[in-house]
Amino acid sequence: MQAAPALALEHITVTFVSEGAARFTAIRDATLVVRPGEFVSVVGPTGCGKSTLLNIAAGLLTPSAGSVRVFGEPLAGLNRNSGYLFQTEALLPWRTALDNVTIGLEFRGLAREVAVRQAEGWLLRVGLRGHGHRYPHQLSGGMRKRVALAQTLILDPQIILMDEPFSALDIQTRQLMENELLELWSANRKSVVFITHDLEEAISLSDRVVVLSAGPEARPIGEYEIDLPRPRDVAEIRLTPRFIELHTKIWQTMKQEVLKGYEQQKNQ
Amino acid sequence: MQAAPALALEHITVTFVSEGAARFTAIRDATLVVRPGEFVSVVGPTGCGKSTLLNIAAGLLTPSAGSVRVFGEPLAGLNRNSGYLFQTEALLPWRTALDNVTIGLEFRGLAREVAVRQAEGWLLRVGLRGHGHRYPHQLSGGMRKRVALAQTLILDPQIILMDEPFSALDIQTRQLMENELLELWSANRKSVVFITHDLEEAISLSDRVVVLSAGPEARPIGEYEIDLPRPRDVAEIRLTPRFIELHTKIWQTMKQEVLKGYEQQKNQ
Amino acid sequence: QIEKRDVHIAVGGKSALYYLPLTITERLGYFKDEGLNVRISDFAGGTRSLEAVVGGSADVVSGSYEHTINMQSKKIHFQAFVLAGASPQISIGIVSSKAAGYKSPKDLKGLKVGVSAPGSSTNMVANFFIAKGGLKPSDISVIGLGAGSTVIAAVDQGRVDVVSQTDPAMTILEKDGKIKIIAETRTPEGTEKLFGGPMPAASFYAPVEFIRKNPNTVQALTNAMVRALLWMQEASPQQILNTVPEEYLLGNKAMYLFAYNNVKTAYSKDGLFSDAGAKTTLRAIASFNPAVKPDQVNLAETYTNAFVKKALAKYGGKK
Amino acid sequence: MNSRRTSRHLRLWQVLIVAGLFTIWHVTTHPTLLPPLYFDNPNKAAFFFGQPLEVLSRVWIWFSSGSIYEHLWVTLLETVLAFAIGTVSGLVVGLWLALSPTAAALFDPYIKAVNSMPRVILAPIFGVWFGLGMASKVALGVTLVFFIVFFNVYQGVREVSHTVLANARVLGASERQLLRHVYVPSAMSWVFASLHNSVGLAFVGAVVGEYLGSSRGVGYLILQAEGTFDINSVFAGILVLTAFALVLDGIVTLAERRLMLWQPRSGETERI
Amino acid sequence: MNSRRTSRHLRLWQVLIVAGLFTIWHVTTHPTLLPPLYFDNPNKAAFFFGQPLEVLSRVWIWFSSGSIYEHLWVTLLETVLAFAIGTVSGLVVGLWLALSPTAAALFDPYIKAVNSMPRVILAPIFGVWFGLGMASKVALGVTLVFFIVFFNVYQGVREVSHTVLANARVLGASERQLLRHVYVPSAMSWVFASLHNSVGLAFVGAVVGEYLGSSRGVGYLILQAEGTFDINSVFAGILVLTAFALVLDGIVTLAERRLMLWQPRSGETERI
Ligand SMILES: Nc1ncnc2c1ncn2[C@@H]1O[C@H](COP(=O)(O)OP(=O)(O)OP(=O)(O)O)[C@@H](O)[C@H]1O
Ligand SMILES: Nc1ncnc2c1ncn2[C@@H]1O[C@H](COP(=O)(O)OP(=O)(O)OP(=O)(O)O)[C@@H](O)[C@H]1O
Ligand SMILES: [Mg+2]
Ligand SMILES: [Mg+2]
Repeated sequence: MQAAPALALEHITVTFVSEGAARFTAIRDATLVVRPGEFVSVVGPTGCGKSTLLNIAAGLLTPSAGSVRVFGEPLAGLNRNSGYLFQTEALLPWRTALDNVTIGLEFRGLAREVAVRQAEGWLLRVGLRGHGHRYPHQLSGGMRKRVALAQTLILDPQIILMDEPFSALDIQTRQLMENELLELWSANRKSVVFITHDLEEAISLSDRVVVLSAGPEARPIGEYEIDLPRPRDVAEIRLTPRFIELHTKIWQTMKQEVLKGYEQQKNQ
Repeated sequence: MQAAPALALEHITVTFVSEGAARFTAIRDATLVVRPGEFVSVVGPTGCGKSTLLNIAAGLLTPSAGSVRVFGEPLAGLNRNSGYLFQTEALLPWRTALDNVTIGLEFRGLAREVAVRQAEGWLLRVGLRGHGHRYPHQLSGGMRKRVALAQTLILDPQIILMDEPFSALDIQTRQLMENELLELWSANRKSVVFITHDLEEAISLSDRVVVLSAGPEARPIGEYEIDLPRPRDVAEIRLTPRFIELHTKIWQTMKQEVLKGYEQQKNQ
Repeated sequence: QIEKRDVHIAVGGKSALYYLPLTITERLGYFKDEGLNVRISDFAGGTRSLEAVVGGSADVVSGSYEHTINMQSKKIHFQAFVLAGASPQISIGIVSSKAAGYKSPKDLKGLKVGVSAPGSSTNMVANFFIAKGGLKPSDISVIGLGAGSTVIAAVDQGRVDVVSQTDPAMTILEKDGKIKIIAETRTPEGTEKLFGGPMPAASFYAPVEFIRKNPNTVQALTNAMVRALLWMQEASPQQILNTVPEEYLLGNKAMYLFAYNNVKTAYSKDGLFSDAGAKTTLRAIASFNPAVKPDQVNLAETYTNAFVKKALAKYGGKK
Repeated sequence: MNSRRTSRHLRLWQVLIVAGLFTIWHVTTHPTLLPPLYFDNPNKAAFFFGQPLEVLSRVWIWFSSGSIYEHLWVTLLETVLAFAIGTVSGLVVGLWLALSPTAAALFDPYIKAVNSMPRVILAPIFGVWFGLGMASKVALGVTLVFFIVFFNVYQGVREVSHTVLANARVLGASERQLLRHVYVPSAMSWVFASLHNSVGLAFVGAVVGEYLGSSRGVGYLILQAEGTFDINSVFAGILVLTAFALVLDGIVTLAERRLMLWQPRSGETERI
Repeated sequence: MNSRRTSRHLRLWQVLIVAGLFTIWHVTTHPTLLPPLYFDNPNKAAFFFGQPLEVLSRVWIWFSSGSIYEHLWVTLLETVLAFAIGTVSGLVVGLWLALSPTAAALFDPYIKAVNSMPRVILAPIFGVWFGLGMASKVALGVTLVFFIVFFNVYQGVREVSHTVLANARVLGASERQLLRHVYVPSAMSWVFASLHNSVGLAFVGAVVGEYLGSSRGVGYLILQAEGTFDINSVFAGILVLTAFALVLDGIVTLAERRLMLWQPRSGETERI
């Protein structure tokens, strides 16, 4: 018997209603299944519904139709097995960087000293040692993103949901972070759903890349198994022929989709 | 006699003081001069002080030392000649997307209908036609960024300051936006200061790329004239040999710098 | 043998001349002499002090006798046991500019009458007065002014034509020539003239229950008060001034003295209630408050002279 | 559908609670229904708390005879004026001080001092300045409403997001436009929080003002009733006022709904 | 350096303003200094508004003779208790209703109704429930403070950023932890805005409570003075109270500074 998928979004439809304005169906009949230990990237044109999908997986949004199951159990309310790195800023502004990283551990009842020790290790890992005493507004955009990364990963969640975690980082820092993430993931196979606009990043990290169609009524229009060997170094793997082949293939699908979406809006 | 530079930041030092914590010198003795009609990109490791520099150029932050001049005049208070696209979300949450785009024109006293007509044109240009009635929280991250772009550019400012404007966009939309920006810029030569983490983007758009050193005490450590012919198509130009040559050159400087910064923090 | 040494007295506006005997008793230490430990709480109005006793947070009211009758109609039984003021000390004055046109109470028709509060004793006196001229309460418009300096301001600014108030406000107005007194109950004669009989005013009263349970305490209170009343009969104005707390005089010593001289005959000489007084009160109240039905009121229950008589036996002999 | 059912349920519960309160009120104050709980004399409960049936009949008589309208009209007018003047002045002064740090530092202690003055005691001075008519009641109400609105506006303006503010300034807003397009909308939820509080206090101001000296108004009726220990009329007056306070608050809530449309709300997805 | 100079300037100005106000007060109420402005009789102004020198000498006498301390102590204790109890209960109820929409919908009209009740009229009922001692004054103060804190906390909690809240929940916060680590810190600036207002009203509650019936306290002194038309003592009492209200407010401001350290402030760069 096969293990239940870590995350199963099945036939999800999301329709937003807002007062006065008409309803808006962002996602129609989308299905996304993530196996335990699988690293799935989701790419798609801006505004298609990637964050919405992740919100549903985290249990923050209830789909209008469709079912969400986590390790086989139907999801009711918050997804307690997941960690979520938000696209927008979500640090607690009244806590310093260090305290933002410890907070999840504190919620779990860990002693403060233990939490601080772990958090300091994480700040080092994300390259923010010595910045722990700063409040979020005293950090740069990229620093805040990294604090949020440490905040989520320190809890070692079963399912990691990440919404454009590295887009505010310079390429070098980004690659360092990507390698950290891969190391963490491979040490102790988590399930990861990773949203990005950078196709190279998606391919170099993932087991599978899912391409969403342009909104409204977005749905997955392509799934690509990435059969590159592991362990990978994100910088080096980009130069392999198989990578370039996959890149070209996925690129074609995406390009059409984006242009379609853009045209659609232009002629609306 | 040569025209005064559009923007001249000379020997800028910025030291932040925060209660309790020690002072922190983010930028030390940095000089950045932008000629009228010049497109300058600023790249540098995350947290080095790029946004801080832009805040100073916009007149939102007073440097601890150094002088800021705009078209030869010393800057006191806000820089009235500039438009600023913030790195963080800065849309007015109580205004719809359309109203956010019109607001600058309304501040100038333009009649509402005229402003709305122009704004609709801009929404179309950034691919958001039909989304004008949405409030910011009803838009996706990339959409909000594009609304902010329209909000800034509609005012046709003399100096355009942009802080990672396209990092939340997928590659295709990004290229469309980049081309729009170049078109706008070339039609009526503005001065642009453009912050990005994407070196390819920096090179393909700019006349000059400035590389900042890792913080603290960041300062420009390299300036590169980009002598690629104009007009450019951002997608095509990346394939030219000169582009690749420039890219490799700048890349070397940057890579060292980032790694240095990262090591510095690790050993702090 | 005193059942309750700590007695809590509630009073509405202690510093007013109306309650001078209470202040004198307290200042001369007569309560202490009787073995009592008295605490006096002051309230913003007579009804408030009564409510405090009904609610059980104070024991004895120092207030207007008429309330015992009012309360009987609410099936709450009070009894007055010593009288401090034999007249209500309320006067009615008409503003000088209208004084010339005033001949008799019926001339007040349609005028604005300032009272301390609608429904209060000052209102009742005004109603009683206009009834003499054949007017109904609806023939005048009653304005509540409180008892503070608002009264003076209201007259100054011409917002009322007639005032029905206690002292010292009336004395101040009269002295300034702002009003002309047209009726008064500051003296026994004036009271007799207005009400057609004596009108008991300030007194100590307490729930019937309390009196039954604590006769010795009540006796002690009565003794102290009667002693003070007797002292006041003998005292010179200067002695009064020396006894009253400094704070009461800080406003204006001369004015205080002047006002005191105006009302000094209003204080009871011996603390005794008269049957005639009780009847007058009932008549006055019944004409004013429809809830009070004269035939259902047991007047005998509302006051007692038993304690005063004993007190007089003890202290009256010293005369 | 669903939400409408919930809201009907809610109304039902609210009515039940009111009915329950009235029942408790009735049985505890009706002399013979229960052994006296709190007071030794069974009539005392009725003396302090009135009796609901009496109170309601009093209300009924007032309205059916029409005698209340004149008083009610006066009180409502005073309340609405106090509310309007207090709100507007609180808003203006709050905005002014929040935007001018020097003025704020200068006047801050005075504002706080005035706020701590017991207004009820100063009623005679109001009488001197504003007479015994409506003006003095309105003034009393204004002193209550003003400070509530003021403190909230003052804080609300200072809570404006730095980035949004910087953005608007860069987009060329003049001070005036900043006020209209940034400070005021951003402080709106602060203002509404204070308005819900102010509605009640405007009523309190008007009634207490009348209570301290007047010739008309519901406060006058209450005072008159107190003089004759007619507690039922006192409660009847309070009941009538409360009903109108809820109506006024409803209007504020409606305005709030309309002006705060832009705020994110939970449950924005349609359920099928 | 610079900011210290500014702050010294400010103090100077504030002292000047107070001096100016006292001077105006003095010349307008001193019978012979000016031709009477408002009143026909030159003594009238002094009668209604007192005279500053008299008022100050009254204050001096109170403190030098020590007669005020007992009263002041009572009033301060009542105020502090009313402030503390009102704040805590407003906070608790505000948090509770803000976090439980059903309870909020259910109790909302009752809270608004109670807020609109004129408490001064209900003072006798407070007397019945709480006696004539401090408790009834504290209760009156609490009814003023409670609602101010309540309405602000209620709104403040609902203004919590959706993203921050969602983030904390995803990080595993229990309801209790959300309260402590998200709702309360986020609503803090709302709470402080209401506290500045409450400090004043706690004093008002205590003093008015004493004024309505008591045997001690500054309100009692004021009541005594009013009975003898001694307006100078009334103002002296108000002056003393105001001074203490400013002290209490200063303490609130200190607490605010410490707790709100995390907020961005302008002018964070060093000037050389
Ligand atoms: N609360 C809402 N009400 C109405 N429409 C909404 C709401 N939230 C999101 N949408 C719409 O749903 C669509 C998908 O939004 P979403 O944020 O999921 O996009 P995304 O794929 O994450 O885009 P991006 O790459 O720009 O972050 C958008 O068109 C957006 O306008
Ligand atoms: N208000 C402040 N107080 C103290 N330090 C600050 C403050 N603002 C920024 N800094 C520090 O200044 C440095 C530069 O910040 P800045 O935001 O300019 O970086 P950046 O180059 O824009 O980075 P990113 O690419 O991540 O956006 C950072 O180390 C940051 O921690
Ligand atoms: Mg998104
Ligand atoms: Mg930045």
